[in-house]
Amino acid sequence: MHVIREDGSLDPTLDPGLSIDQVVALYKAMLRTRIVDDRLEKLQRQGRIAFHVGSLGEEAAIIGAAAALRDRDWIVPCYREVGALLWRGYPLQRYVDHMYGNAGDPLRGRQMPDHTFSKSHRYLSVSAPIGTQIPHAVGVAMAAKKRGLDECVGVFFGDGATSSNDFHAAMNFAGVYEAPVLFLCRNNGFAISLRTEHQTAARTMAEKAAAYRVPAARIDGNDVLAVWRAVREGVQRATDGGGPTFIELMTYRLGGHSTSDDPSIYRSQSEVDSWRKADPLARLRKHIEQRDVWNDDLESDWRAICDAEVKECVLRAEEKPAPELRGMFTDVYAEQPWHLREQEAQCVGGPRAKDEGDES
Amino acid sequence: MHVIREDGSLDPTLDPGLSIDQVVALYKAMLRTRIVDDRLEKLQRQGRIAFHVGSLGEEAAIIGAAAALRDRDWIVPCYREVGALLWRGYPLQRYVDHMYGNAGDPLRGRQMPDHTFSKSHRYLSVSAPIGTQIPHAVGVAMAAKKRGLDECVGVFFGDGATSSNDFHAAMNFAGVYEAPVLFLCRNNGFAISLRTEHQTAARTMAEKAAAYRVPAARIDGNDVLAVWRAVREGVQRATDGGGPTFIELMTYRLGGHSTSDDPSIYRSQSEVDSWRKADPLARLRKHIEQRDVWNDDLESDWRAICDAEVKECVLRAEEKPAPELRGMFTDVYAEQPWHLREQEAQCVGGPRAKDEGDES
Amino acid sequence: MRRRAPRQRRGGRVVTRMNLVQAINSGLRGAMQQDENVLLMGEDIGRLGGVFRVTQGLREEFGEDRVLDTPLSETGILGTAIGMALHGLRPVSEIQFADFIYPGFDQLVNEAAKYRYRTAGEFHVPMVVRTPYGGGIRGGQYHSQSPEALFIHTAGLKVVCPSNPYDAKGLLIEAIHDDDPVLFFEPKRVYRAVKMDVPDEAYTVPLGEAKVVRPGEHVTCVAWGAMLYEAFTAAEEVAKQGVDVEVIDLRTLWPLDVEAIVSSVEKTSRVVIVHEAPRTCGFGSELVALITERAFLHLEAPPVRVTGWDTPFPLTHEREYLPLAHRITPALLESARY
Amino acid sequence: MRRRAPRQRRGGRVVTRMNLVQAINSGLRGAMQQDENVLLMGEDIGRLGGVFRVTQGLREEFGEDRVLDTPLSETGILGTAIGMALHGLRPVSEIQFADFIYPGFDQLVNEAAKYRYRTAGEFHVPMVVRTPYGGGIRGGQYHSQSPEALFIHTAGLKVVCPSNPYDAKGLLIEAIHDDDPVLFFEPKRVYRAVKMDVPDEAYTVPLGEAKVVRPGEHVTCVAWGAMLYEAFTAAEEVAKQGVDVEVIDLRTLWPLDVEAIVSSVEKTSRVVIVHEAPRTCGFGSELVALITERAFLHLEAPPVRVTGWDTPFPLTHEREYLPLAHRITPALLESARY
Ligand SMILES: Cc1ncc(C[n+]2csc(CCOP(=O)(O)OP(=O)(O)O)c2C)c(N)n1
Ligand SMILES: Cc1ncc(C[n+]2csc(CCOP(=O)(O)OP(=O)(O)O)c2C)c(N)n1
Ligand SMILES: [Mg+2]
Ligand SMILES: [Mg+2]
Repeated sequence: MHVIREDGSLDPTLDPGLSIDQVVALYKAMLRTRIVDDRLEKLQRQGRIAFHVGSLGEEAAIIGAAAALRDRDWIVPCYREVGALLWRGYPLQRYVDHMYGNAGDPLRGRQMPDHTFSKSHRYLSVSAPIGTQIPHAVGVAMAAKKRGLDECVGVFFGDGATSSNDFHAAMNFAGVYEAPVLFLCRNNGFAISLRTEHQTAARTMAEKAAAYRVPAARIDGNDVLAVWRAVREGVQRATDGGGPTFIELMTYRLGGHSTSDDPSIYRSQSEVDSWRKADPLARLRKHIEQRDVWNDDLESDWRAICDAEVKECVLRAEEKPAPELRGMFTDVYAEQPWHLREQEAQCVGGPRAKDEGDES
Repeated sequence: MHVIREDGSLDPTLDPGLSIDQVVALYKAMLRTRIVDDRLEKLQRQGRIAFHVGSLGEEAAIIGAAAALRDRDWIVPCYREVGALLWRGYPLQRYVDHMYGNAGDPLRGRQMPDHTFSKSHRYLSVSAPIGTQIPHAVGVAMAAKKRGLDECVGVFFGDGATSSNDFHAAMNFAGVYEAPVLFLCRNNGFAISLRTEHQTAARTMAEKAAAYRVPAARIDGNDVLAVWRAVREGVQRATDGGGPTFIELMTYRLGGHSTSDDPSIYRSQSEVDSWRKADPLARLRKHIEQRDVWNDDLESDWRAICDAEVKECVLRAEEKPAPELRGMFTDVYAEQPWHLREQEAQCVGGPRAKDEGDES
Repeated sequence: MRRRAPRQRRGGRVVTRMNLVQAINSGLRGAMQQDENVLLMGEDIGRLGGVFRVTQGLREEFGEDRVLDTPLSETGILGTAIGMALHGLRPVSEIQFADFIYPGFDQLVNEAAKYRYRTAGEFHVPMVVRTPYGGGIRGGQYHSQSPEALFIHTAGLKVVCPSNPYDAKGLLIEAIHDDDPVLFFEPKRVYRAVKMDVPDEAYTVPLGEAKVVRPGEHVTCVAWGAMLYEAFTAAEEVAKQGVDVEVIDLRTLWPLDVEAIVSSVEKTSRVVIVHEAPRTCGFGSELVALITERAFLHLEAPPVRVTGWDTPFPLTHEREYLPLAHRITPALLESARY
Repeated sequence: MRRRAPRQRRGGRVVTRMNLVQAINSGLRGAMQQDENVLLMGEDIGRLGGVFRVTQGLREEFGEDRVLDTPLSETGILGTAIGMALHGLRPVSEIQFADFIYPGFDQLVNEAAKYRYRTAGEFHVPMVVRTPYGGGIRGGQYHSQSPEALFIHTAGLKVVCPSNPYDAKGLLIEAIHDDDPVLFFEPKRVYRAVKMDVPDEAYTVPLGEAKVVRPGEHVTCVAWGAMLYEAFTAAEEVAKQGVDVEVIDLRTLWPLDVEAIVSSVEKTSRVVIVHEAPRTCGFGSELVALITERAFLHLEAPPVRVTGWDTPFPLTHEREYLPLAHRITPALLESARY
């Protein structure tokens, strides 16, 4: 299913009918996400942050899906969808502070970079173990249904996650309890080094949904309007009481798995180059340029704005101190029990590591 | 797919062509299994054994599949397939000793009744946790393939087990590695009290196999020749290098889940009665009577033989003492480490419980 | 409950004589009446009322939207419960036997336990996981395990284990009110073995408070769940020989009421710890470590552990596997005479 | 290994200077050359050579039938490995980080650990599970855990944790030869931090034997894996103040070399135990319990545990979470002066 055609025009039979402002907003969000990603990758290479996991090439799948969900709907992320959180208006400064694990980090320096969350943006917490968020999403959806709320849930995960225990359990529960949930499977071709075709003998991920009688669609995930359309249909089904939908978003991870990865070991540059031609940003840009709402000047203005914004955030983040040491001992439980009170006192009152915070 | 038709005749287009001796052997094995089951259930009700999980109504699925596997093929059981082990010639006395957890129990009184195994019969060990044996079966099959052995593996599990983590992982690995394994799903309508239609939204269990690109068949599991035929086809595929097969064996659990269960709480007698009409033994008997190789006399002779055999085994089992106490401390590791040596000494040399072995 | 249990008034409260199964059932009912966000889920808990009948009648009373008969997946039960807890519900999951909790272990230790920490308290997971544990019903390797130490080792989880009907009901309601994930281990050996007067109304017993069930001067004996009775029996036994044992029922295993234990040991200078789980790395080792750290100069004898052996749980000899009174008694005497 | 490592002869053996990653790689290669039934499986271990490059080059050398890049399922990796082990192979599975072992936990604790017992030895499961564990790479909650206690608590499993390249290779080959399931924890903080001469040929280091890496008279310090170096550093530090510490590297955690520890404590009368895992119900508590039981009358000071705190593993402050030398030093001094 292609909405945006090769030549940049829209297929009128499939056009979901977004206003031109909405379409431009999607483009701007995708570009901003890419600029933030680029910058963070550089910071990691310079040793200024420890790690980053980016979404290069997958912006349409992420932003398109986020945009098609309604504000009241929940997003349950994997680690690669910070673009969706930014789309919902999460302050960039907060994200960059988190990337630094500094005193402004809402996580209080407790997790690796890119493990974001925000209750007010209805965005659950990123976990590193693959797949664990999928049953959470189903549980949130079941709770919304039980409580009679007009809400649904979009849960992101990768092709690799379809092999997890949690995927299987979550799909099955969603089918049985007709939970208003959208399974958003970003098939980006790889689980780190493992190609999707070795992940499973199934030819598509969408085939897996039938095992749970969950309706499925397979979408060009680099076509932001196709993504929007499919996800909005899923939202409609969920809110009409039609239960879950599985959407396979076909895309390609243009970057490494994370900044720790060296993808040249397991794939060729020519393969990557050929996928660069399917860049979701280029595709959408062609369309909005054709419609005369975008051009080189607007592009460079927007880039400059985003660049400046990130730069400013980085500057501020680097000025901030580390989070308080005693913050290591709170939030294990609602109330701190005696043993953590004791341990906090031992740690805070005890000797300091020579180069605390500077482990290599 | 029905091979044995309502009227007792065979559908000539589907008849797998077993010799009449083979067919009678199947019947005798099924009847023997039922007689053993009946007897064990009575012993449990009399408080002479602690527990039994039987196969009433599912004998065709179990014996038919076991018979279609070749001697060199492995059986990886759930807890309800002791009929398959007996089919392979496992001594009944050993099984009954196990049911008593006495000194003759090959398990040395370490497990609940019906947790059998036999390496020489190529029958892996029954475990209580649901689903765990399914990846074992795939691993055995992968090992056989890697070692170039002409073997395949039949793994039994229930409809409930399809919801387990292990089912998902095992099916996926089997698909990816083209393991010579047959997934034998006894769909007996229930996972304890949960009906299959609440176990999953999928209409059939066979639908699930497509998620892993594993070829699947759905078979009348009360038609022993249909079972034989489908399983033998799977063996053929496996040994031809065609990889795994999933076979859903449609049947009905006529008895309780186990002797601990009270099925009247969750199903009606009339439902059970209607399924009794589909009794796999009656069906096969009709056929062999029609072919004049079976009749009431043969039936009562065979019953008498089986009854006597079980009775004798029970008698002997009840004469045997409990297994040695020190047997509690061996086989944790290949060699007993110091701490278990110490604990064995403490236990064996220590005070005895008043009514050891008599906990209620 | 099929037969109507004897019911009476006691100091203004209506009480009923209940066994542990009935008391837990009553606790669930009470919590569900108090708060419509409380919901039960598990295998066979609805139509069947649970394999031990703990949830009997609750599906009829509260409907199938609040008592979910789930598919056979502990990952699904615990994983979706976390999601529900994140969105305003208070799910109480039943794991049919503690031995079957491992397929959902990841959701408990990596997710439920860490969700509050990794969101700095923005999200939290108020869920309870009920599960029958321990030996005594001839359940063999897979219907007898006592895996509490695994959860005590996991920061972020609370672990409760009542020994009697009154505590069970009150602790369960408190656990359901609690904003953190609580593992609630039910001693299946006690399910129908003990009866007590239990108030019909909902009440709570605070988490984190141990109870001295038998004061004594010479040796402290720490136990919980089903082994509490064995400890008590052994204490009565050695009393005949002049050894006066203080028996402590932990009730909440973690966070521990360390004060109760330490102050008892400061008094008695001797301690025997009893649990069903295998000895090595069982909770007993932690108790020994804490006591040794905190009461070293008071100890007149090495702390003793009377526990399950370091083997899988057996069947035929389960009464020799379990740390029953016949094994506790000599340990108490030895400790007293050290 | 991309660059050729310096190689030389030493007493008849060809040795190469290797870090821990290279030594493990060499151990895997040696075991695979010895026995064609040895097979590797795990996520990204083939084409990529593992996220830490531990299996680099092995797929090229032994083929994709012996080095399996598996789907993303720890249940599948461990569950099928059990099946392979039951049928004549010796699978060595890699779990990419110890933090991700829990989805396959059930297969380890309910199946691998109990298969021999529940078949009275008729079947057994000779498998090794390799996994990088511990902190020190800024991995936060899910790339830093040390779950060894969970497996030590499980009867039927062996648990190994080398601290240096020589031991790692020898212990790994021994673990692969072993007929029981072995958890092999690799201290990722040490992966590239330490180099030693390691024989090129296959050799074994026996399981179950601890090593005194620094003899001493005043305090015993027990450690393993990455923390061994911290214990050693702390010992050197306090030596300047006249406190002579005996440092023991456990190498095999279970079955434990209890003799080595007890005889050391009988000599020193004091002991400090160091581990990264959270304190409560960590392996340290078992060591305290064993020492207290066996050397009570020798103890002049309470055994001390210097461990990770009872919180999830943090990120920014990981050097204050870990029991590094700065925390071990005062503990050693305090113990010596008690
Ligand atoms: C349970 C578990 N096992 C292994 C890992 C290590 N790991 C991190 S990301 C990843 C691949 C995930 O692939 P996919 O689901 O396709 O997501 P993608 O990174 O491609 O977006 C793996 C194996 C993990 N995080 N959790
Ligand atoms: C992991 C796990 N969870 C729960 C149980 C309890 N249990 C025992 S049998 C059973 C139902 C199994 O149903 P099915 O797979 O259909 O097999 P059947 O008994 O019908 O042959 C359940 C839930 C278990 N044994 N293991
Ligand atoms: Mg992917
Ligand atoms: Mg069934």
